Amino acid sequence: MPDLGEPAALTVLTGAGGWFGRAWLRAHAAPQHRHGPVPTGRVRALAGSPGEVTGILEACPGAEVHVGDVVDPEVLQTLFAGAEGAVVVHAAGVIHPRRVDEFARVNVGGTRAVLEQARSAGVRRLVHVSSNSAFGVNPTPTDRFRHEEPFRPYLGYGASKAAAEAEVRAAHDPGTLETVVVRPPWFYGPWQPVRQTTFFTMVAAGRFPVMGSGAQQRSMVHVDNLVQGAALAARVSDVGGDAFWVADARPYPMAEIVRTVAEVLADEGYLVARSRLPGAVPGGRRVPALVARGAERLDRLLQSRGRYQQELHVLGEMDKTIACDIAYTRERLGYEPEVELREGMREAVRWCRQRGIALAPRADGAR
Amino acid sequence: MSSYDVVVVGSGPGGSVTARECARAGLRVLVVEEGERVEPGAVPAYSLEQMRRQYRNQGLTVALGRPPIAYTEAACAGGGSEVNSGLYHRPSAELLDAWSREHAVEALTLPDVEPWLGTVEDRLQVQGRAGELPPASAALARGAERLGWAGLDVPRWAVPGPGHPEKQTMTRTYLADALEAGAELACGSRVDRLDVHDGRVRGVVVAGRTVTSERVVVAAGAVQSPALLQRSGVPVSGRGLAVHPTVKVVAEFAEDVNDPADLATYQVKEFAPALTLGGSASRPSLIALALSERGWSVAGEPREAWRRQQVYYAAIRSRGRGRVRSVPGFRDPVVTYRLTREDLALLRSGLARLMHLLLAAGATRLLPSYAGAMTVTTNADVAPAAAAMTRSRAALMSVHLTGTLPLGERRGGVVDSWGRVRDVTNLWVNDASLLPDAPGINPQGTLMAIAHRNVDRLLRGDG
Amino acid sequence: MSEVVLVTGGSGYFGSLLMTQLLEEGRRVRVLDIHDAADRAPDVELVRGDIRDPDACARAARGATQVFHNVAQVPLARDHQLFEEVNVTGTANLLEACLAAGVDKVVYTSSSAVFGVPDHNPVTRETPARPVEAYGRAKYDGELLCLAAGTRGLDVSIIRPRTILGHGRLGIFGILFDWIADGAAVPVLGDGSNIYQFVHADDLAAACILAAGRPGGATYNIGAERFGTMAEAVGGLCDHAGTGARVVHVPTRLTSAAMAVTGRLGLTPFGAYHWIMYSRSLWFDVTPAKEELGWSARWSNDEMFADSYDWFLQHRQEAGADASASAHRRSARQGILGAAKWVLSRHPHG
Amino acid sequence: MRSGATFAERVALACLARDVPESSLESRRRAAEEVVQSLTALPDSTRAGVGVAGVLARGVVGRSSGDRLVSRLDAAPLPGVGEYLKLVRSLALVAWFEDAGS
Repeated sequence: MPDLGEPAALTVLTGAGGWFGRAWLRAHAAPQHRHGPVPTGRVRALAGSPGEVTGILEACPGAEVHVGDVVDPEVLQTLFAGAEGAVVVHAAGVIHPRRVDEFARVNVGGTRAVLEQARSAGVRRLVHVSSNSAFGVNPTPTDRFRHEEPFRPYLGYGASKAAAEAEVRAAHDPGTLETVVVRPPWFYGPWQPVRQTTFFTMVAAGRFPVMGSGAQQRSMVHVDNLVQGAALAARVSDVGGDAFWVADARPYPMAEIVRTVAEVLADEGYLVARSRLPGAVPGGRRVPALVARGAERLDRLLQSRGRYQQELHVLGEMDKTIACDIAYTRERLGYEPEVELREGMREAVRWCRQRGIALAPRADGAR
Repeated sequence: MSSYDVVVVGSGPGGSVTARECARAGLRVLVVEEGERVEPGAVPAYSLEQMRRQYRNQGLTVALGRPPIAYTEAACAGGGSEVNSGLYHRPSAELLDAWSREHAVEALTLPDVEPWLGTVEDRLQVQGRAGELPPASAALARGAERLGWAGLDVPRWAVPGPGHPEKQTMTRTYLADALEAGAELACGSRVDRLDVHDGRVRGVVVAGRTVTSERVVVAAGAVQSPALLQRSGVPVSGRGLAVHPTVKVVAEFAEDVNDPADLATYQVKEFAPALTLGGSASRPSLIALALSERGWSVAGEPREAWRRQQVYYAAIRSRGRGRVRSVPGFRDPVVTYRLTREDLALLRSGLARLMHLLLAAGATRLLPSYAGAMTVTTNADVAPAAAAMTRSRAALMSVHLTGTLPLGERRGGVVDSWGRVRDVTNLWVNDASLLPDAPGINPQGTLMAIAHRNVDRLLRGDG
Repeated sequence: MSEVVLVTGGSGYFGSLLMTQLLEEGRRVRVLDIHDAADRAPDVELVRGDIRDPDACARAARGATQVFHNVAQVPLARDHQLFEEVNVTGTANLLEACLAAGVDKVVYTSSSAVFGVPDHNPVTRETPARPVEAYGRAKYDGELLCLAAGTRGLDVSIIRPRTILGHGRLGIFGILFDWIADGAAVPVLGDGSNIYQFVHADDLAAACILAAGRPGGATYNIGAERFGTMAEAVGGLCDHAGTGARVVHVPTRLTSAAMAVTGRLGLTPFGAYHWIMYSRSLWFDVTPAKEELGWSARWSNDEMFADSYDWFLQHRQEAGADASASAHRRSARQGILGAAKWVLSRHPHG
Repeated sequence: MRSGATFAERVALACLARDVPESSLESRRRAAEEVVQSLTALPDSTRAGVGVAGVLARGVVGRSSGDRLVSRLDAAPLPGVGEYLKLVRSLALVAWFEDAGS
């Protein structure tokens, strides 16, 4: 087990209203073994908009909540007031914006602004939440992104995350501000946003396309596994300036992901159109990989004109393998992911049910 | 001309193993070789002169396609073993299992092949390097260590010599053994066709005259063997040609790295077998060649810059396949290759990883070898430089040709699990054509062990 | 030197009324507003500035013990960008200023628009906010900012009023009063049986002041305690006026749609929330305010309608003359509604 | 064949004059001769293709020489002409470097 430094008295979290942000806050409020060494001190959370405040307080009633744009220096000055010796977890970013220029403004500009303010506030360590998108897609289904990997960004989002990660790593300064990068792939788990709910709904309705053979692999990370990775990145000594893949223990074939979601939904009492589930079950319909390629081309075209279309973007990625190797993360951070696909998806489905988020008709006819 | 027990067409590793084993078994053996015999060391390694004397078509062969892939075949006594780098890899159990499964090959698991690998290793004196890595290899090792990527200095068939280690070749080992055991070698003799009648081969036709033989073993390489069978009326599609498409980068360092007489034997295996990164021959002429692929003038390059420059490569296991077609009236077969989308993606990825590695190794400037390539000096340049390598711009090459006559019991296969041609009772194939796929490593060691295995079966007569 | 209380939007309708009550209680009052009111009392200090300007907020909050935040861009303005900047950014600015100045208590005047169209009535403290249009969302965002400021140590209470009436209150009702005074047919959406609660500005001001005196952040829904249906309210006013004006029922859907379209085209002064809500029922359970603040409503729906109408008649000539006054004090421009009045009045069955 | 060879020599000389301007004319001549020799060694199908491209290239070049010859070939929109230039240029470079370059 690597050496853990002293826990920080204050943690500052940006992107607090997001999927990971709320999972992190929940772990703060109710730590479990799976979360690793989540700091127990005070937590200060930056919400991007007022609408995120209730979600943040639901996850962590004791959080100190700030609201504002992560690129606004005045917002950040207040956020970092008296944050000397604090740990910053920088998770603010946009994934599916309306316009492509939001990527650079928020993901790059926001990161730059946070680094600057964190440095002048005397923050001890900054953990930056990056993304697999900075590394593009794997060239073969068996390929894995290694710890050291050249940036090969996938379109606008990837380019912005690559630029941000590069800035964070360059900003590492052992005497003053230490920076550590965590790179999560596709999330799942509680606190999920609408786009993941849409995924569940499509699977339940048998409308989620499995492109090509379904053998393409996806690394996924349960948000609580990611919390553990980020918590370790915030605490483990001598990892400043480094970057770590944080994912579940193994990548999953796309067909397994879809099948697991379908099975979990059925187990949890939802009506699932299993017979019509393309690709994931025998006899199901597969969609030719050509569809994904067409979508990818269209996505590139639109993005080159400054526009962004979420469905197209997601479809364009569906025939690709996006998988990483977490061996280095295990070794250097002592990271041991505890949640696995089926159990984690079950948690996500139950979380939706508890909040009255409709996923599919219920087998028992209830809402 | 007298009659033989065995005529072996080709004196490369497959042919030499066959000839030696047959001669040692007391058979009358003739080895027919199209190229000339050049004593090892008589011409500088990787030189134009070597291309002239020891390569087919002076090394100017190309598989047509989009993009075309330049490839090389040896044409000399000893075949590819005379001109290659002599790097030796054992095949993995997974690779042999996959081949056994996909092509229904009998007795091709690692335990089956292992004894033969041992025989080959002993004879070729395969050994690792003693002492420090030379600079071009050291750069790769340094980059790999910094990135935490696995790699190794690949063992080589070599014996210590004055200055550079002397690479082992067929003319120094198996072919010499064969001749010592009584085999005859006819150099400068091209086999026009095999004399096949009623499911039997009677001999080989050289310069219009038939040399008769009880058995014929074709070992002319993955391009020439299927072409010869096609010319002889044996129904062979010529499909299945597998290569290791390779993209190159010229790396410039602050210090001298280039040893024109040798190449880097270190290989990065982190992404193997799909992707291998390594060093290529880097004589000044080859550096100029790599630079000219970019469509740039080399006029601006300082004349002595080559000492600080070295050519490195990223080679992939390709999903694409090629085809060899013998065309009436043409002496040389037409070779085509279809690179898949996935191959191109893997090549781009390989190029990116190679450049990342070389920057980590301290390269100050990288010049990817494709048309219109940008110069790379920082990590931020890597992605655009890799992405810009499109089909129309790529300049690819390959050695390691295999796959045109895969062994196995699969229906429609031309040869059986032991290399015997199904429709012709006394005809065998025993060279790299038999390997079902490009293995992601230098295939010569694997091929020689399989050749041993096959000829053993042939001699025991239950084949 | 007695303590200063800050009223933002103090030159607006409700702000000035609140200010008057505060002055009556002997408090020293400071106003933050972009407009000065002609009738501003001489002892009221004016910080002239825009809520969107953080410096203006800082100047206004400095030294204040209590802050009543009423600045709001009302739906009549129909400018979503402006809603956002005034209601959200402006509120954020003010709250930051209050945190920095160490203000003891902030009272934020929200809106019943945060509830959109509630599933059940009465609306209680537990009813989830679910705004359906820009104004409601902006006001709700303001509430959430207050909640966030609360986590940072600022004591903020939130007051959500039903539709405000009172003498001097015109806005959308200027049109209604105009029609009634002319003896025209007054349109009521559907059958007018929806239960609709108003609140008198005086009652609301009293609730704000009481809430400011109670430490600890809380939210109060404020409305009249005696109220009935929309038809009763309008019909009662027609009777009170005695001009021969009468209620005409117009189809809900069609009219809502027409109002939405013409509103968007800028032909009628209705914001989204108006056409959504005037045919729906919405009333508050005011028990928490009664129990915790000791507040009670003095005015019924009918009483405040009559009071407003009487004030309107007195000031009919001046209405709309003061161009600098805020939207609710001016009678909304009628636009195409003037033509509608003419048509409806001549309708034989109207 | 002889006239084609002469043309390839012209192209090779023009390329070398550009790429290695400091070289002696004699060394460039030797390299150009090597190019001609290499072209004859091409596999049948390739040689046929290169022959056709050479004829096209000759048409494009006309009577121009030196830098102008190279840039005309480089800019020619005809299929194969660019490849012809690339082939001759790389063969010339290799030959020159092998002979005199190091």
